[in-house]
Amino acid sequence: MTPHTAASASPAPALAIHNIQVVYGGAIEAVRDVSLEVRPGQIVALLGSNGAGKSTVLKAVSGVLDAEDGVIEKGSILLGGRAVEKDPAPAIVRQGMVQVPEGRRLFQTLTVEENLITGAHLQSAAHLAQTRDEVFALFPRLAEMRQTTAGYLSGGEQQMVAIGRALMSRPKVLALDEPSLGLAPLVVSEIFRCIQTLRETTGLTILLVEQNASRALAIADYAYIMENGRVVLDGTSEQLRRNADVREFYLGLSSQPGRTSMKDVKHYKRRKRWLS
Amino acid sequence: MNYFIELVVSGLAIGAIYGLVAMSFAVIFKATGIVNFAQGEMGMLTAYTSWSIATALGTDAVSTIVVAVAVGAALGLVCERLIMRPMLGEPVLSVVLVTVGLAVVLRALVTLIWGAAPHKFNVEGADTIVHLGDIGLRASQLTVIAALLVAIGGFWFFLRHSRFGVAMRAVAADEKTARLMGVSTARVQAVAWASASGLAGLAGAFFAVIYGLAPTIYEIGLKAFPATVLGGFDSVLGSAFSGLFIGVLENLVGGYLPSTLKEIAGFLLILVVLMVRPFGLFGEKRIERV
Amino acid sequence: MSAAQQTPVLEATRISKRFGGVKAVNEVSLKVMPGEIVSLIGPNGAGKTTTFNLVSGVLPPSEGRIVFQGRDTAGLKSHQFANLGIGRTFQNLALFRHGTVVENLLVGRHIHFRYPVWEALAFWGRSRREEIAAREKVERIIEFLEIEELRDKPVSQLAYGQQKRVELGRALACEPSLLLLDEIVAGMNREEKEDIARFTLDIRDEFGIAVLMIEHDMQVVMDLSDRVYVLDFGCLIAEGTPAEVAANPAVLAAYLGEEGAHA
Amino acid sequence: MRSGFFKQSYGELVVLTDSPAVKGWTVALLAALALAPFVLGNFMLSHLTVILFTTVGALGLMVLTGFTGLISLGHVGFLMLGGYAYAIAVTRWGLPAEVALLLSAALPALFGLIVGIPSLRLHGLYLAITTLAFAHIVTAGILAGGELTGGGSGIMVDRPVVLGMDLSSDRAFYWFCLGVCALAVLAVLNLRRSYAGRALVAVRDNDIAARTMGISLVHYKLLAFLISAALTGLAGGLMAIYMSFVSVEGYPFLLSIEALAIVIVGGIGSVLGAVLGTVFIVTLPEVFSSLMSFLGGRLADTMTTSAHEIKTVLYGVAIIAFLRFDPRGLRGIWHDLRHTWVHWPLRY
Amino acid sequence: QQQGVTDTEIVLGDILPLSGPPALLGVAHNLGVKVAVAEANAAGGINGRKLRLITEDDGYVPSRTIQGVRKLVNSDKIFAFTSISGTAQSQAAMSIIKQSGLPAMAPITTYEGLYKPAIKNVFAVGYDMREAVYGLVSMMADRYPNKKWAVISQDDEYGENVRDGFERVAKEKKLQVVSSQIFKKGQSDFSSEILKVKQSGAEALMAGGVLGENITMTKELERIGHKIPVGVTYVSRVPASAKMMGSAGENVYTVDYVYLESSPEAKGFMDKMEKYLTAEERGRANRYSFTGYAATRALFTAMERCGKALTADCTNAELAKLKNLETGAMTPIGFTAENHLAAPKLFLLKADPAASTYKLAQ
Ligand SMILES: Nc1ncnc2c1ncn2[C@@H]1O[C@H](COP(=O)(O)OP(=O)(O)OP(=O)(O)O)[C@@H](O)[C@H]1O
Ligand SMILES: Nc1ncnc2c1ncn2[C@@H]1O[C@H](COP(=O)(O)OP(=O)(O)OP(=O)(O)O)[C@@H](O)[C@H]1O
Ligand SMILES: CC(C)C[C@H](N)C(=O)O
Ligand SMILES: [Mg+2]
Ligand SMILES: [Mg+2]
Repeated sequence: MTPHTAASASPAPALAIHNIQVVYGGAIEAVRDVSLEVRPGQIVALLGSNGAGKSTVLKAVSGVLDAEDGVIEKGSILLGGRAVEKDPAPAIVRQGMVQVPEGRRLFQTLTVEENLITGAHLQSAAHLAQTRDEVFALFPRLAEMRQTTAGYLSGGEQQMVAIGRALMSRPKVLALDEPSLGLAPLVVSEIFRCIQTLRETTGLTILLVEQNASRALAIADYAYIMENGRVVLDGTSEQLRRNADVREFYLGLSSQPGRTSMKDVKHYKRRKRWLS
Repeated sequence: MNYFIELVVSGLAIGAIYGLVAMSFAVIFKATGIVNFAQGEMGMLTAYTSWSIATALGTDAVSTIVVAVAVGAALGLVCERLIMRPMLGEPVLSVVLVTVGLAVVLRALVTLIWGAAPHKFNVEGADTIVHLGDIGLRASQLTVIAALLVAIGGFWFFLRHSRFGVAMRAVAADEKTARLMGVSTARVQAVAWASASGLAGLAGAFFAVIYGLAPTIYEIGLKAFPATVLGGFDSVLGSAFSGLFIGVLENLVGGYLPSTLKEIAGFLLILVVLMVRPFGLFGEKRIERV
Repeated sequence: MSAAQQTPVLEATRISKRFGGVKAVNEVSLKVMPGEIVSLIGPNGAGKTTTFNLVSGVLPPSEGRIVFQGRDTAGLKSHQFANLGIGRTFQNLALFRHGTVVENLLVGRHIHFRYPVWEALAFWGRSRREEIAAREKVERIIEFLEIEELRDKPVSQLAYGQQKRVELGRALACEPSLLLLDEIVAGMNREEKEDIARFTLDIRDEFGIAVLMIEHDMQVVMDLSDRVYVLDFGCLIAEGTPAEVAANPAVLAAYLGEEGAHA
Repeated sequence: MRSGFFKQSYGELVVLTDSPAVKGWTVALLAALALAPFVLGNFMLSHLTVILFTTVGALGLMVLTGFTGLISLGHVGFLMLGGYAYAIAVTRWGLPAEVALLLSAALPALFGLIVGIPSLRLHGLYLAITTLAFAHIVTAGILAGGELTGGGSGIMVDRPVVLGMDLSSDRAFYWFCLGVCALAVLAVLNLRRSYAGRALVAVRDNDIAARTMGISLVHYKLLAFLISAALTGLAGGLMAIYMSFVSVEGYPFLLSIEALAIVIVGGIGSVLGAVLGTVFIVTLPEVFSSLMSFLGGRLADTMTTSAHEIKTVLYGVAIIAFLRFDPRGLRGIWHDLRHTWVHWPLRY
Repeated sequence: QQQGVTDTEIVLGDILPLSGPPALLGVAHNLGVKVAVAEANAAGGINGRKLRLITEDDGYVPSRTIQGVRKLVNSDKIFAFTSISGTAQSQAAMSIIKQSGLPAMAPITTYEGLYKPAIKNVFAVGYDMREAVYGLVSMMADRYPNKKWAVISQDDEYGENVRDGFERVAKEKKLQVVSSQIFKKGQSDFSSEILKVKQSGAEALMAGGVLGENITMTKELERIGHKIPVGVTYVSRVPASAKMMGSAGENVYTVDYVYLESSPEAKGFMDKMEKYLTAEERGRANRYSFTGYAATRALFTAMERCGKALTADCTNAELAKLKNLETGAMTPIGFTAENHLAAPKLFLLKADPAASTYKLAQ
């Protein structure tokens, strides 16, 4: 399989993954031959069904596979042009890439502020105060709750803390694993607005794993679709939005006008073209 | 009344040693979420090593203390690097058992190197009896109480005001995510082991000076463990105070009640306290949400 | 409709829950009739999960009355709620992570075993028969949810969405008369959501199980629910058919937002 | 013809093993164990006997710590109660050995229920410390027990006749232990695959979810303590017969730790792990002993007293190295071996 | 054919605590046995057969003692035991030892069950702890008449013996006992115990610790300024002990039946240690080396008397006939058919803090 490349050949990718293969426990191959690229200042979405291997790709990029007995058997990951596939997690953060993990994973027993401080672990004390104020400006609600124990926050607040915590390390590349998971519609909108604001104000490069495909494609420049551990489709958001399979399986739009009701979905499965 | 005060004061002296070791348990637990069962053994090995150094270089009290802390910290670093580092991220029980293995090894090493015979740890002036009113205390006992107070102050500052203290707690809460945030869990673990072993080393050395060097010093670990539980596993300062408290309690029970109760008094107290406060006196409550 | 169907499966009257100073649930009343699919929506932290915890017995209510199929639950221990016929899934995955999928589902059948513990030591006669019967039921559920290929995998190795499906299976294994689903489609894509929607309808239609679900996905809520309750800051701010609720200005302001209603 | 892992009835899904090879090997192993006394010398036989009754106790801890996730640092307390219950029943009350052995399981089981009560409120190490306290209290109680327990002097017990078997012969005692051990293994395996066993594991993995499945935490945590204490107590009874003597000295704190070592080295939550762990931990010191004497009396001589310390160091290092090598325990290694064997020469 | 005996060799077994709390004693004992073995081998062995010693460690844990004894008897096939470990340990192994019929010396510990009634193949050398304490307290009571007494003892068999001996003297001499305390084995701090002793007005103390405990107790007495005579058992009579008590040891007494290292009677044995042990080993020797040596000498003497046809039965019989055997380590010892306890003469000793040792109390 040839590596998928983004259409524009402009600046060097901030993050590039070449043909990685990830194996869990020496036996389960969760990701094979996946390649993707994120160019500076882009938002790239990674979509796919449950168990497709999206989170695995992010874990591989962040260097935390070893905690789950996973290894990158093949391939390389370039961060700002440097190979990082063998680096431990802190080294990757130092090089400017940080992840907001699936399910947020706050330090439950720490306060909001302490969660943020942990994110700034590699920053100098002077930077810390400044970045913290920036984060509070982005999420004013967090400033009010700085002394609250994180474990007692609501889902949306937790997601804000998780994003804020990641931003505390002043990353160049931010990876978000399902940021809208379990959030109320208003909050989902707010989170996506924040992501967009972030990109516009700071030029942050973002790799976004999302299940809410329509939302993701709305803000992404480019997108990849994974199934069964492989990338099966990629293209600009525009291209994907026009793809018939994406329309049916990810956006819930059919050829008829208007969207189909969940109630009326037929009890059979159409074979997906890309699996043949 | 005088009898009562004497009991309390002597209790503080032994309680200070429990307190130091209890703190060291809590430091490691707070940073890594495991209990180091070799804590007493680290103290013992430090005591022996410091003794050898002190005998070779002369025995000035201040430098002995410095040597003990330094040796303890160094020992902690070595053990962390060689034994604990590779176990990062493994199941808690396996890691805990590794510390048990470490304890077995250290215990045997001490006898292998220094023999089973007891020795006197001579430090100039340590045995001097200082009179506070009617009560006589040895200089070494006064110093260990002071050392505990200094340690309490130091750790209070460290945990309250340093980012490293926060990182430590983050690692204990969720190691994987802490790493995702750029916290080097290995570094945190190393610092925790070094400082904990420094504390245990100090306790071991003081214990040896006061009660003599013998291959049974490691039992201070067993004695201090309940103090840590009483204070709350993740409460460094709480453990320190509980150590003092248990020392005094044992003495008062020994002094006023049938002597056989002395040893189980601490345990009975813990049982009662845990029934009321399942996370110790100062421990953090587990957050349970579904 | 027969008289039996007139009694609600679940009727909660003015239930409240306090955590320290805050009232996470404030005098909420809800009712689920047999064969209904009812949704509970509201902003994050509104107290939806806490309400579930109250009606499923995980937490005792501070005030209020919960009646299940005509039976008052006051004084019941939390594990006795399963016997009443309440099954639930959890928002933040609460599987038994060391077990395989099959084992997790078998735990779901716990209340249906009748043989005494000591007979388990011999695993013969009655105990063996019951275990086999349970196994059969569980295999049915596995087929129903189309997770055959995951059957013997440890659940800790499953992806998030797969785990959600196993949770659903475990709740079904209880053979409940009311199923509580807490954000079951979160983290799924459109296609998988459709699958779950289909399962939910089948569960109601084929097994006759009433469903009370918490959901943030408005499509699922609007398409499946017979009725919708809306919570905000622990208080019920609206209830009615999906269309009624979607048109309610308070709901739009607190929860859906101007775009949310059609997202 | 059938082939592969095809199932034809649901009954086949609940069997302990569906592999003819495993069945064959199990029968062969049992036969070999039963015939061992005719082949092995006295010393090896007594070593095997120790392994057998230790396994029974290890299974007890496995039920508590391995299945249910309740850590006990005081299991030696149950062992001690079992031993003393047996010794007192036989020597002081003149009860028949069969009854005494039942008592050696029943009395600790009763205490297990009492010790289990704190487990309803306490978690992890906080619970561990209460079990440790329990062991201390048992010791204190026995020392203060006067005539009944013999205080510090302990009680001598003779090898009994059980079910018509005279256990004073080492062989007979070995067979008896083999029988008890085999039954215990089978019982725990059966427990594990029943709803009760699954409930125990569920309590360990997620107690809130377990509750909503209708599992009573009170009931099952206490059940775990009950079964665990009974098995450990039974092991204590057998150990008392083996040693012909009980005294508090014989039950140091170290035994609790070794029991935990067995469970962890073997592999948490697995019956096979309990067996493998016991073999490993009990045999390891002997291996080093023979290694030392194999290296020649001369060497041992020059090191005089150090020999023992060196052995101890090796023992500790072996445990560390072992866990470092495979933290999943022996059971993990065993599975890998089988895996390799089955899939050899083609992996994946 | 007798087990453990070939044409050229006799195998002996020694089971001891070489690790664990009393390792100090076990190690020293073993050295004494080794001196006896080396000496005999240097002299051409016993009736032409060389001796080989197999040492087992039980770590002071009874269950391990049983394992070790089984190994020695069944696997190593030894001819005789030069030691059968501590009290609880030998109790645990007694049935196996009895059954084996192999000659077994018990010099580390002696207790009533060991020699009363006499067991055909078991021979104890030394003093029952009970008798030793009895001797010690009565000699002290003679020296310091009309004092109020206190006793602190360990919560095990050993402590029970201390209490028994003490109480017997107290009854016979009508001593006024004002405080009796029991502590848990392994305890290290004794401040409350000693304060209680002072509070009760005691003027003499029987300190029933093993080693470190006694040192701590005397140091605590010094700290609170309560200078009273203290009795300790001979277990404490090792060089390190006097040294560690330092100035606090001024009023410490003990009794022993083993010659003092510095006494002229011990010269012969000290020379042998010089000859057969390395300097490092000599550093580990103490009074238990004397008892180990003396008991082994007794065993060898009996074996020699059996001649070429060496059997266990013969050795047992010869041991029971030993009279006035001079070993050079203690006053002469002997056994009779009914009495399998060789009880040498006891001396009262007093600590000499200046010289860090003990000396005869005149
Ligand atoms: N720790 C692990 N051990 C073994 N297999 C694993 C592990 N984690 C994930 N897998 C497997 O790898 C595959 C990919 O998992 P991954 O979590 O990357 O999926 P995903 O695309 O993020 O799915 P979701 O949308 O549900 O989060 C799945 O089949 C899963 O079963
Ligand atoms: N165990 C608890 N202790 C203290 N406070 C709690 C606890 N559980 C929930 N809360 C608080 O109660 C409120 C309601 O929480 P709940 O989880 O019920 O919200 P929710 O509606 O389910 O939100 P989401 O949509 O994010 O799941 C929150 O403010 C939360 O912090
Ligand atoms: C170490 C000492 C206390 C020995 C003691 N005579 C015993 O009982 O074993
Ligand atoms: Mg994922
Ligand atoms: Mg919720």
